[in-house]
Amino acid sequence: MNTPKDKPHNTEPVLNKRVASGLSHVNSDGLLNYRSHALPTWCPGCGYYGITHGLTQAMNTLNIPNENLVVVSGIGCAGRMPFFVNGYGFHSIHGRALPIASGVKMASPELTVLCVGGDGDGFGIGGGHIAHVIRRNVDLTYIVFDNSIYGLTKGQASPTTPKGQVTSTSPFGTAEDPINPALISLAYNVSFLATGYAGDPDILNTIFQKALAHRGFSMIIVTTPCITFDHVNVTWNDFRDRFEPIPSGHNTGDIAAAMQLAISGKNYNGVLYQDDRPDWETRQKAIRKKSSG
Amino acid sequence: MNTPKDKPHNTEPVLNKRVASGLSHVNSDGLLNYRSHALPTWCPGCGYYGITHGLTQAMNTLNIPNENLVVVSGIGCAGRMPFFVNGYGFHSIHGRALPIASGVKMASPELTVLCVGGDGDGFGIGGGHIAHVIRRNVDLTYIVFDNSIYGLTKGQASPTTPKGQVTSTSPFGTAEDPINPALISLAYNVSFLATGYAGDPDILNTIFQKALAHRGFSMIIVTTPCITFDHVNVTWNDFRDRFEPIPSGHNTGDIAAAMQLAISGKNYNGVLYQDDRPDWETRQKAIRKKSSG
Amino acid sequence: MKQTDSLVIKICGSAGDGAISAVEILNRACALMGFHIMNFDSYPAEIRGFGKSVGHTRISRTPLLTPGRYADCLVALNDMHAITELKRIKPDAALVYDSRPPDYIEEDCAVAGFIEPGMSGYGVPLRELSAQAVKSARSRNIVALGAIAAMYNLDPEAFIEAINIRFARKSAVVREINSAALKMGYEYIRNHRERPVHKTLLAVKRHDRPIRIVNGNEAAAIGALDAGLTLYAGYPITPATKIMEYLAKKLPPKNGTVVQTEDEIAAIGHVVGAGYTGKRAMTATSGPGLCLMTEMLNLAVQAEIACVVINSMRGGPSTGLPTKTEQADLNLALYGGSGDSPRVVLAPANVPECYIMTRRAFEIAEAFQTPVILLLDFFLSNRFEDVDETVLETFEPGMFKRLTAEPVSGKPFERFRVTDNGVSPAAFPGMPGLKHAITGLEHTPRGFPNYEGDNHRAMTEKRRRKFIELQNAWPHPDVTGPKGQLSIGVLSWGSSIGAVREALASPELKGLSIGGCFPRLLQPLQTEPLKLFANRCDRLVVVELNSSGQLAGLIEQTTHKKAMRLADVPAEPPAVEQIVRYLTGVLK
Amino acid sequence: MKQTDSLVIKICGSAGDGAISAVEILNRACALMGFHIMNFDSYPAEIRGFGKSVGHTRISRTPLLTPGRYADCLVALNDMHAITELKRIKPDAALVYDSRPPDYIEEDCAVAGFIEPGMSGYGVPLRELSAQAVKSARSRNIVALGAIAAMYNLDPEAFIEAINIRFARKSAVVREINSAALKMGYEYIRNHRERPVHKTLLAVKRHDRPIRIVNGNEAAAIGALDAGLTLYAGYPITPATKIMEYLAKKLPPKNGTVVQTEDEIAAIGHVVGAGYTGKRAMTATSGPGLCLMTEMLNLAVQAEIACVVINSMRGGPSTGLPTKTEQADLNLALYGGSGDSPRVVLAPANVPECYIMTRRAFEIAEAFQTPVILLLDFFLSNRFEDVDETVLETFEPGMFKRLTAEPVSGKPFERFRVTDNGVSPAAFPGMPGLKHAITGLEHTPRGFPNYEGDNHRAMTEKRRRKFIELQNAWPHPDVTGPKGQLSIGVLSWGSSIGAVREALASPELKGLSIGGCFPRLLQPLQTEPLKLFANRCDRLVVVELNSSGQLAGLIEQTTHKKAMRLADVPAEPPAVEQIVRYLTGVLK
Ligand SMILES: Cc1ncc(C[n+]2csc(CCOP(=O)(O)OP(=O)(O)O)c2C)c(N)n1
Ligand SMILES: Cc1ncc(C[n+]2csc(CCOP(=O)(O)OP(=O)(O)O)c2C)c(N)n1
Ligand code: SF4
Ligand code: SF4
Ligand SMILES: [Mg+2]
Ligand SMILES: [Mg+2]
Repeated sequence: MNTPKDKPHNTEPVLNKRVASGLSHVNSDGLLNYRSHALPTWCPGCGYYGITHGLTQAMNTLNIPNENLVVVSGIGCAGRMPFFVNGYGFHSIHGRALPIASGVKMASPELTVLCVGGDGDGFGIGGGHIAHVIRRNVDLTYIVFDNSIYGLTKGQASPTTPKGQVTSTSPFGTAEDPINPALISLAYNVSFLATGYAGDPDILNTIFQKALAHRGFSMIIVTTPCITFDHVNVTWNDFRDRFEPIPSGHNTGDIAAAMQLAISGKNYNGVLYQDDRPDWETRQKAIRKKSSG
Repeated sequence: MNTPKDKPHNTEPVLNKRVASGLSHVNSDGLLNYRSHALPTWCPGCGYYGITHGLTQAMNTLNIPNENLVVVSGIGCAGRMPFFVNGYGFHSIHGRALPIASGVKMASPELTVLCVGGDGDGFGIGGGHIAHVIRRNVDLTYIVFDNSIYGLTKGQASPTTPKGQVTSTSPFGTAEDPINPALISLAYNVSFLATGYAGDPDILNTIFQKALAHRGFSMIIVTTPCITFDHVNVTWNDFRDRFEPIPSGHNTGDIAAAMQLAISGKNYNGVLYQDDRPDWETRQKAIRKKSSG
Repeated sequence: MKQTDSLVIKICGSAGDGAISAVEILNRACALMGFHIMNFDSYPAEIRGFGKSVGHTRISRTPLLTPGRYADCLVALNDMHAITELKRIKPDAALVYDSRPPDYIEEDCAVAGFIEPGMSGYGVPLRELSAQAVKSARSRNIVALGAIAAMYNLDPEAFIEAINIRFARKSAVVREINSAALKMGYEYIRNHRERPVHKTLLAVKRHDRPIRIVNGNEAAAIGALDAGLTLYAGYPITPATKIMEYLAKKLPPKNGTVVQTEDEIAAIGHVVGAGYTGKRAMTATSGPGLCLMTEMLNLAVQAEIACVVINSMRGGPSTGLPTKTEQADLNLALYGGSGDSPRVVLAPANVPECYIMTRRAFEIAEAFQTPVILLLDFFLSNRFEDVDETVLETFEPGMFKRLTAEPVSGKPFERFRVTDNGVSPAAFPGMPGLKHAITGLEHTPRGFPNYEGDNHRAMTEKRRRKFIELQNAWPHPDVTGPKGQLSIGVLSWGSSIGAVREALASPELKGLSIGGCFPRLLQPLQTEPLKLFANRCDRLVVVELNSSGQLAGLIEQTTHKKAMRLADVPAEPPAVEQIVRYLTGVLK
Repeated sequence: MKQTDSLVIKICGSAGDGAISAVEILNRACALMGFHIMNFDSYPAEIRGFGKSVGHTRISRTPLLTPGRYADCLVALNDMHAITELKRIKPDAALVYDSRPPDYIEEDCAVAGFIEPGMSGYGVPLRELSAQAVKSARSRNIVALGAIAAMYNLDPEAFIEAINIRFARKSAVVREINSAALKMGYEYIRNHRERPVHKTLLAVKRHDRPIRIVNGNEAAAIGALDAGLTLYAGYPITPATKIMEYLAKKLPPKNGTVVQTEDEIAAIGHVVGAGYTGKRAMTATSGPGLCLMTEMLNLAVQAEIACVVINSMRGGPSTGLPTKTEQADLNLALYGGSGDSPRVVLAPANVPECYIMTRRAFEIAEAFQTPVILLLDFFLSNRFEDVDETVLETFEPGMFKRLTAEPVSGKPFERFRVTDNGVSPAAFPGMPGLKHAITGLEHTPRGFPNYEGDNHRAMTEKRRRKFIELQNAWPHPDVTGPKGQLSIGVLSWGSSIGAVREALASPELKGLSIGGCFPRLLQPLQTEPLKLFANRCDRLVVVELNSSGQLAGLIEQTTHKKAMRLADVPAEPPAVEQIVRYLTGVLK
């Protein structure tokens, strides 16, 4: 009875005037084309704004028809993304964005399907699905917002939290080793892998463009700060210095070389690996042909 | 009403006299020490007998107290193992042997906990758990019976079925690329990894001994034929030729080298990787100390 | 020589003896002659090669409700296994056995030694005749079929036609030598016995329409195909796997996709994703898999997405009895979800209904934007019935229709508009002017997250309201028996309905003041007709294959009347005899 | 100046204004003075920093059943937010506001402009006084607390003690300047108002026993600790996360382990694994997580493993309303599993019961070798109550005890022996002479897979029989109200019981022929006492926070009597006023 009927949070969107005018220069770039009228509910200063910025730019450049765009997400702060994109959106359940997005694409291959979610959503509860979307090579673009923390549930450890970090569920430091999601995706034999960070939306923009153009499953792991619940691991301060461009001469067609980069301990900004094996729909066409022959 | 009350299958065990006498030489090796009185329900000729043989030998050598031995399994032909081992056994549910085994070991660290299951159980429905047991480095020995098929449900494709193989759910050949479980485990940063095959129980014996002695999570992927439902991929015929010993000079402490072996396209019989980072219990002890300090 | 309306035949052997395939030919031959059949085999539970297989079929002039329990004729292809079947034969049964068995069968293991007074032994040199015909003992099963033809006055030509169909893809030689084997068995009985005929099955007219012999799994799969399935996503599990295996063959030629997912969560995830784009998608599973799907089904309820799930029940709980039948997942289907999570639950009673209700399920799912769970069970999934093809062809689609939105310029689209009947016009990705986002969070009519009480209440009510229309439009439960006040009203559901109807028609109960009521729509339950029925009954009895009386509880909630429970878990289909006995007991 | 038994105070601000922590100090001070308190704050649903926080507490001479809905006193630390709270105050409420607000607050946004006749405005220069005391506006909340002390005649020394406790780990300076802030607020009211006192809370004796202020989550966590928890495995989810966060601090020093798993399936998997070795293990989750646990819970039923699951309910279905309260997971808890899958479901009604019933849950789980689900909800998990430490200390363990097997030489161990009460002596890994394997398949008494009907029936019955003993041993549901025939019998469960009891004790209903019946054990339901109660009632009304009436359905099944449903989903705790109104309506 203490939860009074207050003004609804995050309800029918109000385009706050000040923000709108502040965004007018953005609008002149046509960026608002892919922004919905709902204002993001993320904390001011969250890295997710940078990722969104890069993404809207990429979509703007590729000029994807809005009504053919579907953004599927799981649950988490990152999962709120579909509300902020001007297209069709599906804010689903925790950890299951990939199977749902796969179903969307398999049933309606003409759609452009984007899948977004946090590190907990993707590598914790949803971790079992990644290998299999990769095996099928479903033509999805999957962006992981990796802040190495559970943001929405207020700061618990995630699979990418460094060992020993104090979080709300690990007051004496975590006991688990973190995973290396780039290496794992390569071991799964992903057909497109890029890494990047929220502090450089322009590079993200170029990465996202490549990923969206890739026919098959593309995975982009974006490191991003949770300014509210992580004050030690990923912060804006030391962030920029951690990332470097992909070494010149790196052959993105060489998976062993990509794995080398992934275990180097360094953080790269760009595409680590890409090949052009047939995507799911192409494979299905072959099966359909065989089946009727 | 057509399922008459027949003689119970696989019910209270009867030690078939002929089999018992045939096993007498085995008994003289003390092997029956780790065999239960229940006769395996596997098809005659199944590779699982070989694995069981290697395992009983290993346990015999290590002389593990039977009452401290716990075998946890999922569901599948492989999952029946606990009934055939002379110890405590938990035939659980499909894909969840690892979390259950972890719970067993965390709550009762004095037990020797073995986890067994098929490729579908482990890499399909259960695939999401492996990375996290590895992150915790729980002191379990996990043996995957990899026949690249769903045996118990009569021959559907599994995550290790080669692309294009005809199975009961892929009459026109599978569309998915198979996974490389050894490479994936290494990418998860497993603390012990070995591969082997059912046709050489003696090598399996030595591998299992090392795995059981390893303090931390050890994973052994055993290739084995399903003689009933796979007549093309893993068969006794071409089997022996596929495996070779670990190259001499391989440094089992070098994870990059182990990954090289795993992507070489060859099949090895032996330990690919091992390190000695602290296991879960050791990590917990540190946390407990900190927490009371 | 007795005349009979229906005949139960069991052919029993080890795996590999051809018991099951002999019954397949027998079914086909009988269907060609114009008989109805109902066939429910039993296989060994373990994979290994030496378990017992029992082909069990019932042949009848009139449509069948159950496959019967006790055999008129038992054929022993393996004596040891046949002995264990002797408790499931009638006192006057015929036993067909190999009259010249190989030496290694020990005396006390020969089934012929168990022939009791009243029974008729039909010794046939099965092995020898087979060897004569096909140069091996492999066609003993076919020789036995020939004997059956003679014993029941059945036209051997129909059997030969059935053999030709069965071996259509084999060489002409195979067809010929097997036909020869059949004739040998037939002639052997005719020539070596004074009274060759055991019982006469009253003759029937041949069907003038094409007949298919299908089981519940196939019927449901065909229903899905005919409904225009786009995507099937599934994970293998007994007894549902065959649906996927069937569709894996038949869906790709129709430009659809079958995907075997990594687990059941992914399976229902794919289905929900496809449903969200407006396409027809389905999965099939059994209890343990349905458990894993509950979270996603809840999402489909909250986000109002059409999807169809077949759950073929087996013995439980947990892995339970994977190859035995049971009806204990009703509660899970009704209530397996957090929050107020109404979903539609349908339970077909027989094979043709598996077809019809699967097709209808897609319409319901789309029209009411909801998950629909179809409850089959091991028995229904695996029992074969003759199905008149016209049943399939005369299905009239369009009982329920999807409401699709039109963009109204200047007005934001309300995907979840609160309407009188709770149904909001839907829109799908690709449609211009109707873009929106959906969510598993509670949301406003436009789909934005909202946590206010008034909105939540309105939306919760809206989601429940959708089912009132369905409740009204769906045909009322079958009600049988005398009009007026009844001593007992018997309710049942799903595959148990057949046994109950057969019991009510039995000589022991016929004419008594007992009625039946058989709902197919289990959620939303059709309250009014059920109350009407209950009010006519002094006592209610609910017959179902579970131990707590799951439908019984639902009936009590709905009618506020005590329901007696004939709720049993025999690990096999319900026995007509048990139902008769129970009801007789209640009347006393 | 009115005298009152209880007082509802709301302190409203933006996140960061300290509304919640002021209420914390207020609670502590009142508990020190000997009052009872019940506190239920509301936080913004989104993470971002500018949502509304409302600290809400009720202070009373007598034990409290609800935190009350309408405030006697509203403190505005943020005017804009406070305005939206005005609909939740009493007509004679006091409003404490900043009498010298900063310039940037626009005229029509000042809360003082909304003071209606009957209300009392208490303008206090909160900002200024805070600046004087602590050199910043940061302690406006403490100044306001001082005002409250004066307005309700409360001892300021108790507040200072509470401040000292609250800032115990801060420097002495912090404690001093905040005490100064408090005194300034206190003195300001005393010196600047003719009639400083708004209402007088009748004085009480100070408690002579130590008092803790805990919420339901903490109480359950402490209960688990005191029960000797070995392993907690969990996955974060609102409103259960705090249980894990609490145990992560407190369990390691007791040599236990907390593991944050990759998902809820793994969480319950760890718990079942630990339970299988005979150790006490627990997980806590909410609806979506419970969905994912159903398959594993079924395994625990079939393999008879002790485990405890706390499910704190939130609005549903699906992700639903994560930060709002509801009681709609009852069906899932009761029935969320395939097959016949009986499990124990308990629902505590208040904070001390969260402690007691969690401890008891471990005993039940072990004694009956079964999963136990405890149903809390957002309201109960997050509401603070004063708990007499003796409640915790006087808990008597051993109401139910585990039966452990002894090896009998020469006799194979029957882990699942069929016994009269369904309980078989248990054995755990490490015990010599009792080795065995367990399985989720149906099994014989020795634990070997078996698919026969007779065995399955016997085992199914055995598993159900266990609960008869529990049903008998568990205290009967609380029954309140007059003896004899009743016009209305009201039933309720869990955190709604408080509101119903308060409603029944209200002046409007007191003395009428209405009784209450409040079960805590929801599965197995205690059939006999419930029937007895139902038979005494002309009408049954079930009050619960869900829309279909989940307990109501259960009551109808059990009593065969219609249950009227006051089943609502207001996204907040039930309103006493609504219950009174409803019952009055029924009586008319
Ligand atoms: C089945 C289920 N379990 C748990 C939750 C609670 N939950 C919501 S979001 C979340 C984790 C969020 O972390 P992440 O995926 O990293 O996203 P972020 O908030 O950091 O963007 C959890 C555990 C849930 N909604 N559903
Ligand atoms: C939740 C659930 N889904 C599906 C099944 C059915 N099932 C039993 S075993 C199995 C796969 C067996 O394959 P694998 O793990 O490779 O073991 P194998 O039989 O080959 O040894 C499946 C799908 C189940 N028991 N539970
Ligand atoms: S909690 Fe962290 S991840 Fe979530 S919106 Fe705030 S800063 Fe971003
Ligand atoms: S089916 Fe295959 S895996 Fe299973 S027991 Fe037989 S041979 Fe072995
Ligand atoms: Mg995160
Ligand atoms: Mg396998």
